[in-house]
Amino acid sequence: MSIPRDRLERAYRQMKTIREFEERTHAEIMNGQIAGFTHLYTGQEANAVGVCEHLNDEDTIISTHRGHGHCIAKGADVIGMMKELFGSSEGLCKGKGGSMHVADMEKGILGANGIVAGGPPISVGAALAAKIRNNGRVAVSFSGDGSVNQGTCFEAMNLAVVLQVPAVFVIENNYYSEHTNISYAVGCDDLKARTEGFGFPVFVADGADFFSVYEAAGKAIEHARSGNGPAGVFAETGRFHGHFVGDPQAYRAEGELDDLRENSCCLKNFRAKMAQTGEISAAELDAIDAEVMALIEASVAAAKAAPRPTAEQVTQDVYINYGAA
Amino acid sequence: MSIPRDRLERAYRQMKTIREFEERTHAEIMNGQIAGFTHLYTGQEANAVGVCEHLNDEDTIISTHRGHGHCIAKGADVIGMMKELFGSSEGLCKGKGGSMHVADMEKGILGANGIVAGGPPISVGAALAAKIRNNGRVAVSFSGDGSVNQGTCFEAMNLAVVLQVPAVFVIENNYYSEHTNISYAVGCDDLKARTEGFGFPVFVADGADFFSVYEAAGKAIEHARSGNGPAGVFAETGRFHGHFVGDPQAYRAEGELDDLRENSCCLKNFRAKMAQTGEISAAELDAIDAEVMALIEASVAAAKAAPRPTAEQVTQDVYINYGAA
Amino acid sequence: MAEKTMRDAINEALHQAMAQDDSVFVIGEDVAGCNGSPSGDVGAVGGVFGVTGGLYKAFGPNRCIDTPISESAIVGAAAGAALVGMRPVAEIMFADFIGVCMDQIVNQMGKFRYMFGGKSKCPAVIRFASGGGFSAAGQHSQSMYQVMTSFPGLKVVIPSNAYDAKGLMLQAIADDDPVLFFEPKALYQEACEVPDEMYTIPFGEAGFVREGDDVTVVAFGQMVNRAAAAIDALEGEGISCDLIDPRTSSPLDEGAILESVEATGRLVVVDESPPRCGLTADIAGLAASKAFHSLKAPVQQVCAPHSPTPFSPELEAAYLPSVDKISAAIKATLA
Amino acid sequence: MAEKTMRDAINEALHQAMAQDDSVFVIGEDVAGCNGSPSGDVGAVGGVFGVTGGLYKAFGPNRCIDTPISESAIVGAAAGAALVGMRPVAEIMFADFIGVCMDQIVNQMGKFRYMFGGKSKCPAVIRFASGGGFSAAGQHSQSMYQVMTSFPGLKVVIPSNAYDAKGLMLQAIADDDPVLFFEPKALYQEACEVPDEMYTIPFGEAGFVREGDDVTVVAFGQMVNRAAAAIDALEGEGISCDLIDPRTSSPLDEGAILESVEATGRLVVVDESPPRCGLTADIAGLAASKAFHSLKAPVQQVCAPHSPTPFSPELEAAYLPSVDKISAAIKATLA
Ligand SMILES: Cc1ncc(C[n+]2csc(CCOP(=O)(O)OP(=O)(O)O)c2C)c(N)n1
Ligand SMILES: Cc1ncc(C[n+]2csc(CCOP(=O)(O)OP(=O)(O)O)c2C)c(N)n1
Ligand SMILES: [Mg+2]
Ligand SMILES: [Mg+2]
Repeated sequence: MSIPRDRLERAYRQMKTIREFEERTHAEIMNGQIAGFTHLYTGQEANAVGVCEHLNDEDTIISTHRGHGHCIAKGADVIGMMKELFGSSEGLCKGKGGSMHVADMEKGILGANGIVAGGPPISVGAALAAKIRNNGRVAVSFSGDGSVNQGTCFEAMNLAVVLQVPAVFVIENNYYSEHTNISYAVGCDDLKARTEGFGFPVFVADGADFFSVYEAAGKAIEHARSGNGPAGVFAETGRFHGHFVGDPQAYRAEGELDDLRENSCCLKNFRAKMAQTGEISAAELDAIDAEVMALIEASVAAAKAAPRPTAEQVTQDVYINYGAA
Repeated sequence: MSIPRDRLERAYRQMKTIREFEERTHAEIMNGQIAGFTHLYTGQEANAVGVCEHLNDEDTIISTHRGHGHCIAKGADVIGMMKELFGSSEGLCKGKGGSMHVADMEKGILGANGIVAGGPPISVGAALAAKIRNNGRVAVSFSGDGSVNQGTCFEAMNLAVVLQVPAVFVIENNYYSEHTNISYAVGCDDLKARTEGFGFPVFVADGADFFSVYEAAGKAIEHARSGNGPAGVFAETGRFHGHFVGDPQAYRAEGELDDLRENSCCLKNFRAKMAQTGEISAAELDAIDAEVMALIEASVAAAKAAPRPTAEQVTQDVYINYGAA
Repeated sequence: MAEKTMRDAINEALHQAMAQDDSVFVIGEDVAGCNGSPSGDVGAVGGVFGVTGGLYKAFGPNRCIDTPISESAIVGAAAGAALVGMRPVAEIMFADFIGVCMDQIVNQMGKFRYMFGGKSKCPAVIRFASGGGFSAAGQHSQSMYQVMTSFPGLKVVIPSNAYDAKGLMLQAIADDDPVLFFEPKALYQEACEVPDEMYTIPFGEAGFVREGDDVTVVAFGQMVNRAAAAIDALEGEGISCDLIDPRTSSPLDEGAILESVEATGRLVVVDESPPRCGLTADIAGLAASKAFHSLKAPVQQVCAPHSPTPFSPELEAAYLPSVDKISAAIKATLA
Repeated sequence: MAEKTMRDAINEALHQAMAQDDSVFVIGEDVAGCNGSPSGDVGAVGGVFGVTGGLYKAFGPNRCIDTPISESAIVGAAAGAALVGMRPVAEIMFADFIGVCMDQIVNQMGKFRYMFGGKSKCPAVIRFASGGGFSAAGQHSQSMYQVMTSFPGLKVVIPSNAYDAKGLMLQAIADDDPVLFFEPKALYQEACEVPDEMYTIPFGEAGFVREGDDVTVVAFGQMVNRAAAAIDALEGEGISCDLIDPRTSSPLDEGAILESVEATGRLVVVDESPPRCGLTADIAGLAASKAFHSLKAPVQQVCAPHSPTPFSPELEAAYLPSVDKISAAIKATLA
């Protein structure tokens, strides 16, 4: 699969944007600037970007509690997101959702989701709409290695097969659900096989490698988009931070985090590949980095300066037409 | 597997008891004597009996909406059950549960269950207790071909594997969930394989043949009882009545019901086998039949004569010690 | 005007809405029926209560969609389709089954709009058969709407007659918010005059079933008929009552209730759910807070006791509020 | 006596109950923690709020059991183990997650005894962290106990301080009925004097936090402290209040509330849940029905508005009942 240069640049820019968004969010949380529960996506960027690079605004994604990366990859406005994390009324969700509920209908982002495996059934609904309207759209849901043990996830997979809808189930195995390893929480030895047992193909990817994810996701999305029913992507990946900010990470092996940052960094891997193929020079990538850093800096400045919500906004936006005919 | 003669007799008696209990229940519903929603087990008797013949009172079962057969096979008092169906205060559940909630803790019957796939998680709990206490008990849950699509069922199977508890999942495939065929509702082509994907062995049986079920269930229960974690039984079977009494059964092929009664009757099959092996004579089986008929007749007479519950009983039995320390 | 049962009235509303707007579809277990069966008559069922009868044959498999027994996935499918512009009507059979799909209703569908800063809409309708009266015991007899009323973001509809059911269903489908539609199963066969044409009944506007001066009676769902029977019988004793059927418990027509209580000074609230945090308490509490100075007597709450629904017909008869209990409560407010 | 946080008080109760009775075990997500990790320190977590800390190391893998993310299976496992004689204490992390396991709680655990004619017992405890205050937004801030109060068969506990939490937890474990134990997460770090030895606090007996003559204030969970603060501040203005903390919303100590209202004639009810079919309405309704003749003023309900919990700290501060709002309500009953 050859990828045009502008797409390659965009993919790198997106991964870098996610990385820096998350690192900066981490810093701002440590500074006490961001309230609530925040789960960082650092380390998993290639998964979100490798998948979303196949999608357009009409396709939908639904994300998880660890949603920033998926939302950025699908095109959410970074400044609006940062304002949301800061709880401003100018945030993408007017400060009502926060980290776990970032969403943007216009970009086909049906939301991050605070309920583990809350998303897959909803994604099947979006896929069903695509099938009914026969409009060629696909609906992607992201799940973690822990989330796949939730009943709703199984129900969604089976229903997608029964209805033969263009739903794509992306499973990011970062080996942990909170503090528990996949080898404990998933009873069987082969999660990919368990998933395929539901009746759709699952394509495997190296989640530290954009190109690998891009290829696997391309197959899955093509399968779904062409009317062959659901498909899956199974990516092995690693998160560079704790489950939440402040997690002591007693579940890690010694050196595990250093090893991940050293050997499973999608940005490093991307740069290495570019160095090899010569498609984008290091200087050009550096320039992208600088732009991204500036964007993130600007987003934080904007978020800090943005207006705060006021008490009367509490009861707005619950209903569209409560009490009206 | 050779089965002693008294056990063979008992198995036949149990199957016959279930059959006649159900046929008589059907008649009494048509007569307007039994209220509520009732689902008959006729045709599937060999499944319940083939499984429960391996169990003792300390082992537990948990059943479904179609629970009469499982309860009888596990030793529930037939007269108490009939009284329950008639809604008497002398019923097994004092008239509070009815058909969908027949239960008997002393016999290890954790209840029929009105919620599809409500049982498997609870059964895993009973199995967990057995594991914690290391008392050699097993916990069996019954599910239908429709029930296995419910999220709770998947969760229970995975948890049983994770905790390596002696839970046995019996799946009775009677091909229909209400009016929907398994070929529609189960998306994949191979339900046994999908189930095994969770990480435990599933033994296949012909649900019209007591001996086949007995053998498969024996393997599964032995597997679980010896500390190897959960196991499954997958039996193909047929129900001779509609989903509920009054079901027009528009989903049936022409002649399907006649064919089932003719070719998939566990009683006939059992008799044929006995005729072949000579273990129990036809006359002896006839004698059992007569005893069973008398028992069912007696149960109905007792149920009709039994006292009716009174209004003050409505609020009894909710709590053991509400309001007390 | 033709008499139609509540079942037929809702069915007609579905037919008309689907004919008018191709973004409307129905989904649920056996809403068509007989799928997958090699020689079955697909579409012959129309839901276990027959409410979706004929839709498969009229609108085909893309608009009348059978599912496995997977209620969370059904609600999720409706929620997701609604988020991208469809108007699904999902059937969850018995209201009791909310237990297996509550997250999708309460935490997903019901909260999208708020959590997303008002930038989404989720016009999904979820239908349930609710309530007692069939000896269906503890897991098939609950009303459940009182519990759903507690959750902001959800609209909760409880029709008490066929006419209202049709108009409320058409409103539910047209409404841009998620709507939970509870059909008291004891009323499916009850008939009244129902126009053939489409019409809507607005949410949050109570129905006035009886008008009177002495006592305000508020009743929900299948209790409306019983309350009316009690009131009609008391007329002979010279007692006249307002009977208010809120029709939607959320939004609630507080104004109608408060205005009536201001006039009568006496309030009886009737619902078939158990007492705690239920609708009788809710409305008694409303009166205690917002109509206190008009009240002349203790508010009477007529509801089920704090126990699950029993199976035995005698027990269930004693469990559900009866005409007699309602009469006694009305008299008690006047004592 | 030593001061202990609510977290530590509950943890101590669990340690003591498990030491005393080997049928007690805990189960849930990360109640031990770090399982399956090749080199992880199993047992290092003790639940995401740390309430089960140390139990794995003290009692081993058979008594402190980690699970996959499968809440229905967790509750089911507790229910099934309890039916056969164990006394499980399951953790469901956030109360909001009741959405994914409600059937097992409400239709299974909560109904066994009744549906089985009183012939079973299910002494399971399910623990939840509940309520707002952490900018955790719509899916991680709900109290949920009001909804569970609606279901007969379940006992519902809401401790407001560390002392009560320990005694109520020991009662919950000893209790033969299923108990839902809601731990206001805002109180985990709050400390007070807690005895080292085991003691129980009976269910259905309210705590009297303040005693006074003018107004009865009933508050639940994390609102008890706020109500106390409001009351203490009003003392300077010569207003004295009873402050009743029911501690269990089911069973409810109706007697304590009614007696106080009979004495004061004025009632303020405070809870952090939204208004509809919630506990403020429930208790306002109770007073309207059973203490009407004592009431001298409208009942004041101080609760969250009818919207989901917002994320932004400012919004959440405006959302939750504040000391000021409680004070204003107390004054309003006296106006
Ligand atoms: C229904 C539900 N149960 C539990 C939680 C708490 N929780 C949040 S994230 C998480 C772990 C998820 O693990 P995984 O799916 O692997 O995603 P990851 O965090 O690794 O991205 C848990 C248990 C939740 N939010 N929702
Ligand atoms: C959660 C839930 N959903 C739906 C139902 C309604 N219902 C009762 S039985 C049944 C079909 C069950 O099919 P299967 O598991 O194959 O069992 P069978 O009836 O064939 O014995 C359905 C849909 C229910 N009782 N509970
Ligand atoms: Mg993970
Ligand atoms: Mg079946």
